[in-house]
Amino acid sequence: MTMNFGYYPGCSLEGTAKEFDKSLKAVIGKLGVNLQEVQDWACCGSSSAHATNHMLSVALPTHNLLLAKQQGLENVVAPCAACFNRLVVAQHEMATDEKVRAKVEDILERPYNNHLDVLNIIQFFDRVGTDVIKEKVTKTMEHLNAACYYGCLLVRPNDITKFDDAENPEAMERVVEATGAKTVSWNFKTECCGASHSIAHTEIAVKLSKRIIDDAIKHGANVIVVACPMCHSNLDMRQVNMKKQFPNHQEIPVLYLTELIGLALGLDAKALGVDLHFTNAAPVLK
Amino acid sequence: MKIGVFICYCGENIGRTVDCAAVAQAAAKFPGVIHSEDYKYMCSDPGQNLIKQAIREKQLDAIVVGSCSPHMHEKTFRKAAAGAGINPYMVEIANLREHCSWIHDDIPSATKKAIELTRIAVEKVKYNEPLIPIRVPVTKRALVIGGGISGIQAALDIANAGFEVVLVEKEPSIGGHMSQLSETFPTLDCSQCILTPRMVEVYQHPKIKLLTYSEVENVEGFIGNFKVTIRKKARGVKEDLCTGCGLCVQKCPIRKVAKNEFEEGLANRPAMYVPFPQAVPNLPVIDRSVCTYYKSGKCQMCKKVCGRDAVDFEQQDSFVTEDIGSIIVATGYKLYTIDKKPENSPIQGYGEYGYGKYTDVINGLQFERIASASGPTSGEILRPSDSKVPKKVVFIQCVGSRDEAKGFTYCSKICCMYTAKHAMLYKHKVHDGEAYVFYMDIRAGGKMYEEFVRRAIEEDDVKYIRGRVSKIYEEDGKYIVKGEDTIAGMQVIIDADMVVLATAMVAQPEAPKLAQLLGVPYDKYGFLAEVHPKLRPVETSSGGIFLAGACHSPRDIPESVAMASAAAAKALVLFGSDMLEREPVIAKVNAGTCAGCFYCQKVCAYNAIEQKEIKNRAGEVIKVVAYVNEGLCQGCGTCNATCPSKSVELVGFKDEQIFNEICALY
Amino acid sequence: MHHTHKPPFIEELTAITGQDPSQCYQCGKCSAGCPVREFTDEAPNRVVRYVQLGFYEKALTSKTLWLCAGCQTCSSRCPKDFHLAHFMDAMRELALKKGMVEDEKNTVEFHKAFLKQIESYGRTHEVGMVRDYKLHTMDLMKDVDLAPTMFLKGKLSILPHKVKDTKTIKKIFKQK
Amino acid sequence: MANENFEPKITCFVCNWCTYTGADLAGTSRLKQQPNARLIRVPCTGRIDPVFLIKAFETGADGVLVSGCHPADCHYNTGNYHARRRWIFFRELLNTVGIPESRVHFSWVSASEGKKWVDVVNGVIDKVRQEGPFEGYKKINNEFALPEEVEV
Amino acid sequence: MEALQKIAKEALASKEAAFIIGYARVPGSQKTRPFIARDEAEAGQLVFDEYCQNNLAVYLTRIARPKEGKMGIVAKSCDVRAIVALLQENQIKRNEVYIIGVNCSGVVEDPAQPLSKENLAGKCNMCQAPQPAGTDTVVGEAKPYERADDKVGKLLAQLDSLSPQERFAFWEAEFEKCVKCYACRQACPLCYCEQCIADKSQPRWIESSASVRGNFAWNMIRAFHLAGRCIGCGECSRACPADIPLMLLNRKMGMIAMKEFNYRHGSNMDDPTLVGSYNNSDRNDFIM
Repeated sequence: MTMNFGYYPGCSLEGTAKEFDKSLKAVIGKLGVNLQEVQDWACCGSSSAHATNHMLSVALPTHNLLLAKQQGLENVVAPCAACFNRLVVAQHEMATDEKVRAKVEDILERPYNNHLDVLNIIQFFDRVGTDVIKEKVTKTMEHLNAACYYGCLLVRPNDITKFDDAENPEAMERVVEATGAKTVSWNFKTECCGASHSIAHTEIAVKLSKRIIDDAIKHGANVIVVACPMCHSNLDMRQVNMKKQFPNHQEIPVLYLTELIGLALGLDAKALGVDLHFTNAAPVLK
Repeated sequence: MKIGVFICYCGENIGRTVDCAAVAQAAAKFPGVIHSEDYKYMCSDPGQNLIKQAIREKQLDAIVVGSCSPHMHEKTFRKAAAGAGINPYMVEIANLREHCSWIHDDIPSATKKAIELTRIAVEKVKYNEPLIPIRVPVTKRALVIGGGISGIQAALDIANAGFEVVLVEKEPSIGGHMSQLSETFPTLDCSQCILTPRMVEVYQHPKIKLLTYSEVENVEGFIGNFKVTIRKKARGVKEDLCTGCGLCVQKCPIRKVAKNEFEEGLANRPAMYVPFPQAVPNLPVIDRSVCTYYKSGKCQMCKKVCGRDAVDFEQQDSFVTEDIGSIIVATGYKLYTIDKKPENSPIQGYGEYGYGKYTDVINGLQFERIASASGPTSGEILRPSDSKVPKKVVFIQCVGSRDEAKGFTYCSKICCMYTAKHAMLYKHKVHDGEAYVFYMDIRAGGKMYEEFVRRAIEEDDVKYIRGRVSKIYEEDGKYIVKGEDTIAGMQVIIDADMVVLATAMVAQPEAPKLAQLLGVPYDKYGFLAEVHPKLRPVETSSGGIFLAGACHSPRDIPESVAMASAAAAKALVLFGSDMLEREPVIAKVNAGTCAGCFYCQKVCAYNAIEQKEIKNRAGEVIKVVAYVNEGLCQGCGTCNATCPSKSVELVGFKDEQIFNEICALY
Repeated sequence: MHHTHKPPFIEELTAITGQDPSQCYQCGKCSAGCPVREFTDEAPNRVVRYVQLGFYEKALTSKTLWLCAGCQTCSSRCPKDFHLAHFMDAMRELALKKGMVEDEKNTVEFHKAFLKQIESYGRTHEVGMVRDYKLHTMDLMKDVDLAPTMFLKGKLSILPHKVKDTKTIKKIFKQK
Repeated sequence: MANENFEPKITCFVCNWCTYTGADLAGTSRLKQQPNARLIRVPCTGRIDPVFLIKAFETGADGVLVSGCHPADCHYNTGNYHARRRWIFFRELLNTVGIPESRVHFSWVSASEGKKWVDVVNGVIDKVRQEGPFEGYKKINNEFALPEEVEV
Repeated sequence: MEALQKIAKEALASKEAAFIIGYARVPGSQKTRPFIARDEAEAGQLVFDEYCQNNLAVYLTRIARPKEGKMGIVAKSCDVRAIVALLQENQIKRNEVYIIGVNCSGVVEDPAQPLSKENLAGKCNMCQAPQPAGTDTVVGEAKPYERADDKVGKLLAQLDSLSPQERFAFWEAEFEKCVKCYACRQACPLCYCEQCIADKSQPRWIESSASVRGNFAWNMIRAFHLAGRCIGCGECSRACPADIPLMLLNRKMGMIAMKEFNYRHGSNMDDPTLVGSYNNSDRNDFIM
């Protein structure tokens, strides 16, 4: 039986996080899942919208939610953690704040009456079933000690995202362990990597990300698994800066959750986009 | 009927938002009202005299007082009315303060409302009838629930006044949390040294019946006449035979099978155990959940070594029923633990402090045991994980307390003081150690309390940092404590060897269940409620039931002891008379119209409705009707609302009264 | 109905994301856990404090507003359930509106560039965005070493993906 | 809302031990409320007869609020349970004859829930204000209207 | 018919019953009327067929109790439920009644017309067991009959779909017709109060005059007093000279009893009554 899900890729997955999109699409083929993309989706507004204009930060995601509903979708998978967060928060605001709702309805010239199941990538795999993944594993990832990194946007604000525990989430571990990989217990699962400061304040992103990477290594990780394009670019791409800044920097590959699953399902690293990383992922490709 | 209306300004309390003179003037025009006046303080002597004078001069039949809540001064005004020669139940109160002036700002609308409230009361009082209080005998025997310091104090006070006390404690020994403490603030005297003599006194007191390892199972009856059923849990040891020699405990082969509750889990104990060396009674108990005998039927070592044949594996829970006149609840508190969110509770866990996974992140009671000379480290400050002396200890206050997001809004009150004490004790024992206290506010109101905290800072060099800690995590054997000093405006990160959390005082988890048995209200945290926060702080809304200690709210030892003595005094007031008067608000049946469907009997929670045969002159039963046993009826009126023909009516809240109240509106 | 009168600034602020600063009791837990605390000029709790005391300008011109990464650690741990991250959102919006951004041009330009992309195309487009951003900040040399690799890896697309329904998007931006 | 100037009349039936005391606490705590509610105190929700509610509407109430102790907290042990069972029927009956749920409200407010009481009262007042005057009952009540306004 | 008369005669002869409450033919008509047979000769007049609509249980609380012997009663299964309800409510004792159950094949709605699918009493549509249970004896044969549309149910559904204002207007029009004759109360086997609340003057909860307002109060209170108790015989509606569809309210209450408590009054004399009992898990979601 094929499972059907709506799909909201978000801008990053068309650009800097191409491999996230690529690997997700490769993996679902193997798992018997069908993703139906929200037609003509627009950007969710990301941090820039909510950092500068509240109305914008609700209207843009709502526009997308309405598109999805219009298309007859019951749920929508948003692999990008930022998109997931914006969609869920906007949905929450539309449901709880009458004033905001009235204004947004006014702008969009449409009534808002829907609730969509917005799923992040971990919830998506949870829905598909860790058993299903386990069954289809052809290449165990048992050589990996994974540090599962959630970042901010999946778990916070917890009362709205309603996803796992804000301080010590464990849902990603369950998915990762389905690939045969081991997971490490570490401190900075939900610490911030600097996120949107990557460009405007690179020094902040580098410093915060470095701290996260070092803690993962200290706790025995040989790979970091992420579920967010921003986290990935900070932890992966910014290792280039770290190597320059800290001569002793110890490198560690950073995989998207989808890539890890893809590898376990026997897919080719290139087909998963692992070659697009800045930090060499070769050590994990045994 | 001639009715008088008296409108009180309550100083400015009512007068500020209600035009009292206008209310009195409006009331004067109500049908039936022949006298209406206003006065600054109706409850004062001159105020009461005004009422008495008007009753006498105008020969009033009933009065309405527009004042504070009836829960405040209804009794006062009833007494005044009686003083002037009318029946005290010919008084109604219009609540113009709590339900009007204090909750509104706008004078015209508040005045309009006040007039209506007064009219409601006037209309009701028209159907009031003279009532005579019900007199019931008093059983001069008290039940004290809980054998901590509060329960001990209350029991001793009552017993020393010459009345019998049944003291029920759910643990195998009395003593409560106070027996676990090392030293007490602000004097630093040894807790057990001052408590143990009291425990022994309880044990030896001829007027005190001590039931440990026992719980209240059921409560029936009412003030002066409770029937309380107590479950005595099976100890597995015959109390009358055991001499407390301790041989069974020594010989129990499974030595470290369970966490030692008294040591707050910092040590283990065998299956057969005495909770602590000074336990009262000094009797062992078998923990059936871990004892080999109950698992495999084997071992029986304790039974073999007992010279008195006191071990009884087959012992069952037993029940005793006691006649009781007054109940004092002294069930105390528990300390909140930072584990994952407790089940079925709005309270959240502390993930940012590791959800209790770090061995050396301990709570206040655990620190007490570590600091106690009788504790697992014999009073040496050693951290639990590796028994090393911690050189840097961080104390964090307000963990749980004042944390709405975790589910608590209240201040636990004692943590500021015991944290100062902990830091001080630590510094006294580890001279080269560093002690840091994260606090939000230092609340040291109490005799010598502020001085005590200053002593910790000035003499013992404890570093106080004003700010909450955001996260604790382990790194290289240290606990990284991330805080902010909000005074300096500086992030503070401390690599501590041990962290002590001053976690919130919370109600006993079983408190709501007990409160429901007793019919005592409790708040959302499970703390039992007093009837008035200022003037009746130890009484509950259930007559004859009083509160002592931390079951009511967080409080320290001197406050608990004072409250216990106050509760004892309240019980003794009750025992001062042979009979007591009860509100005559009870149901009455009109046998003439009763059709005998007995729905009233079905809804009565007190078995107060009986069946009565109505006979004709020939002595033949012509019908069976309902009949109210006045001694049992508590006056809820559920029967009245249930009766389709309104043949049973609640005196004091009769249909006519309520009908008139409703019709008085708008 | 009963109303407590709040200063106009507070009314304006609260209207945006519903966060009333009087809720904050200044425990400092937000600052204690803030990941960018070491880069900020004012501790986040102090920004709230300034607003509580009526020093609005001091609060609105603080760099902290723009260094906030929106990670919501503060909100999630706040004992008073005060959403500091939402408060920061609202403060930034007001700072922009009142033209009070001085030091943190970089971040503002980044956000502007980002939003301009959305307004024009409905989606973001990294090349265009980075170009706009760098022109405005004159920070032309930054990340020059990363960009070619990104092009090679196909991560920076030359042509923007444009949505069909740009009308709605434009409307959203116009009426926000 | 069309009825912003309309001030609804709310008759409340509350038990003495929990809600009345909770409302006292709201007063003691000076928690402000809209002045539209009138409380009639009875010992227990078990005492509240549905005829009270009908009479309240007959006397011109636009809405009714019934409130007592939380389940298991009844001062008289079970009065509120019997009351609740009655309400389950009665509210449906009222609804069937056209007295909608929006005019008939129920709550559990304990002696310690002063804040909740305020929220409940203000909520009910707002709801009924939104609903507007109870025209249906006003019409049948008017059969009995006195020829002129009686000054109080 | 003969079987019924034979049993009745035996019961009277043996003094098992002091009288038999049953049906007799209205002379010159197919209609029947309630009839009390006090001797064997009178027992010969007892009849039972599809024209016996009345619920005779109403007489059990109206008639003077005999000094000796039981009150005999002819009861269809629906009437038996009324008798059981009276037992549940302490109005009679089981050893005071001698119940002659009659198997029923449906009764007519309009006694001027023969029984047909169209002319079937509303209660027969809802009948779950045409054979009475728990009686002292049973006579006759229950033939299956064709059920018609559930008119009350349909009307109720329609009513539910209206706005509250429309519902209020509906009842306003209906209650305008009420003349407070209390035939509904008179016909109801469960209205046995010695003094009805409607007759109570201190206080007068229900206005005595037949005003729309007073009629609202009366009919609401009557329906409420029957909530969880009405056994659905429909005698109130049948008795109403103004044709007010009173069963709508009773049916609604019955539906709540079923939905919320899975309870049907008069099913079993040992059942605890709905009113007068409670459950901790009773519905609570409508309470703030």
